[in-house]
Amino acid sequence: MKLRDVLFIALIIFVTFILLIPTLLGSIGATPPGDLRNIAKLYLYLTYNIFNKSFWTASPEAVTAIVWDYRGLDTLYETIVFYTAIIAALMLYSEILGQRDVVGGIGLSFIVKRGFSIALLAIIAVGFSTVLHGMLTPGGGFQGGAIVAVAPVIALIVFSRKLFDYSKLSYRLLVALRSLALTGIVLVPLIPLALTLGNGFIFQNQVKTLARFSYPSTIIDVPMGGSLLLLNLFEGIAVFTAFMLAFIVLLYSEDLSKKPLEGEDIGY
Amino acid sequence: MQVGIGYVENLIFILMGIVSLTSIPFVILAVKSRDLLMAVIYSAVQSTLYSLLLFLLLAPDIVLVYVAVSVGLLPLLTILLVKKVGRYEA
Amino acid sequence: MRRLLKAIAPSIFVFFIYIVYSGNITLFDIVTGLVIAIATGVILGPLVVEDWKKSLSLPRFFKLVTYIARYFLIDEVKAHWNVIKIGLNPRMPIKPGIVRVPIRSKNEYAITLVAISITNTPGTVVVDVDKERGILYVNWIYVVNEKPDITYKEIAEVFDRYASKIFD
Amino acid sequence: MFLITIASLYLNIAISIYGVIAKPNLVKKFIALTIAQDSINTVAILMGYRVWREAILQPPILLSWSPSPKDLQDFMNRAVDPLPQALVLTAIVIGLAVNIFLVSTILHLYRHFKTVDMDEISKLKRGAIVEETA
Repeated sequence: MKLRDVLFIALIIFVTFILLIPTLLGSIGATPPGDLRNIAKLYLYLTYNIFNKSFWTASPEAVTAIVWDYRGLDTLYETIVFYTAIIAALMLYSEILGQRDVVGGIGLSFIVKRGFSIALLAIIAVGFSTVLHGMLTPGGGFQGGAIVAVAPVIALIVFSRKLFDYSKLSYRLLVALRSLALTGIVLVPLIPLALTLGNGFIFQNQVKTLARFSYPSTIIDVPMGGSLLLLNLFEGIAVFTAFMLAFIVLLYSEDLSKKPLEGEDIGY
Repeated sequence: MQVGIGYVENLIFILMGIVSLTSIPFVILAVKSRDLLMAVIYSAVQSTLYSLLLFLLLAPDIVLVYVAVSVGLLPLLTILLVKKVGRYEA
Repeated sequence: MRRLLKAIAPSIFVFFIYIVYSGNITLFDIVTGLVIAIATGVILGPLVVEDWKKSLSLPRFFKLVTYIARYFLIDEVKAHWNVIKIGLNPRMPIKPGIVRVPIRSKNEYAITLVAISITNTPGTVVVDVDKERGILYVNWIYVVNEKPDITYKEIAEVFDRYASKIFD
Repeated sequence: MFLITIASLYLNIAISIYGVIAKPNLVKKFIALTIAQDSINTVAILMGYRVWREAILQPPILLSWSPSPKDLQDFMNRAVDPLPQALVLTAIVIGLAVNIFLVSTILHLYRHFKTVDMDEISKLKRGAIVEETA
């Protein structure tokens, strides 16, 4: 054991204790606090308060209500970060986007293919159920999108690239779908503003004292949460297509992926 | 009633402590190991333990997204990376 | 048209999973479930279903249900019992080895079902498959005999009989 | 025991940050970074936990769709803090998107330099600069 290692171990333990002391003294202590912060109490109390409808979100699930209504703008900008990160990853491969891979590949054995094709259906059903029940049970656009994204990613490995290169769900269609979903996310908050001729709020969900616009609070026979269902659906599609695009591009064979680097080997 | 709740609370605190203590060796192994593939697997085990911890902390929303992302997609992404850059750390 | 017929069975499956996962049956669940199920079925139908007539036949489906019940109640229990006997025996009477098991089912789904069933019972694991010659290579915990007809009878006969009835 | 949970999460953060700083291999740095992200997110969730003093805790989801005032009061007294959960929820998915970008940059570095070792990359870069200026 060298001196360097001992020093690092000592440093790690020291940092942990330094962090632990203010946590103990200041915020949570040896047991967690008994009471919530006031803002959390307010959100919990108002999210499905059918007696005081001036602040409610028509959604019994507090997390979804905070994500897309109370702190909706926050999530909108997070979505922009998400969009930018994926676009940046795609831009590194801008020359080969949408091309068919040079290596065909046959995928894994047919036992895996047959077993997975059944699981594929189940994953998609579970994912979309999570997206569409985001305002009733745990779930929503981010969760469901991430669950559905698992399906095409594993399909890409199990069935090999050929399935995606020769299917109708091409690169262009995926990008179009993703752009449509993102346009939906932008439009849903703006619709109240347009329909009330400027008297509404951005990200207005239910009726307020100053602005008389509201999305429907129930859909068929369950609480809809107004715009929450639409935003969840669009976010789910955006997340799913974005991860699918990113993995399709990352899983290109080495021969094709080196193409964007050609001619760069002279200078750094 | 009061006694029952206190019992459940202590049980959950103990479970949380055990789960988080178990995750420490896996984190150390993931950082120390020279075999990158094994490091990915250790990190996936740590993610599984964390998802259990999040479930105990009553955050079902986070568990849903965390299982899909940190146990499913992220190890896959890292294994892809390891496959392309080579398995062993020099 | 073919595509729509092929979409029926996967759609029913997706709808079933959707309702089970949602946990309650309101009109909202049924409407959204139908939309998702039909969309998924039409998109993924050709990938999953080879022959739509087989996928919609009810007798085959009931055969599958009886097979699943029989598998978990009889075959699994028997195999577990054997392995427990070996495990508790102080002399550890194991003689592991890889044997050839010929099977008669030709369909891909049928071979998959046989292979999964063999792997899931303790004591036997399928390590490789040769589809053209219809042979499974099985790692067996106690090799009684290497002759193909005996291995077939010991390991795969029940599964194979049901699988060829369900899928072929 | 609750203290042990907090302490071990902090320890995990410290170890993974050590990994990010001290290991020269970029893939190892990436793995350590993801562990750090997960630990920090879990600490954020931990801040929203509360003690089971009055009643059995529940996740922040109202179960009845036509609640009475008592139900609402009960919900407020029994649910855990939803705010950190909402923040971490977006952070995890966006973290994965940023991680995908990181992976693609690491792959580009590898294709360019034929190695992912930071020390070797800086050596190669120095060599190239000397070559160009000479």
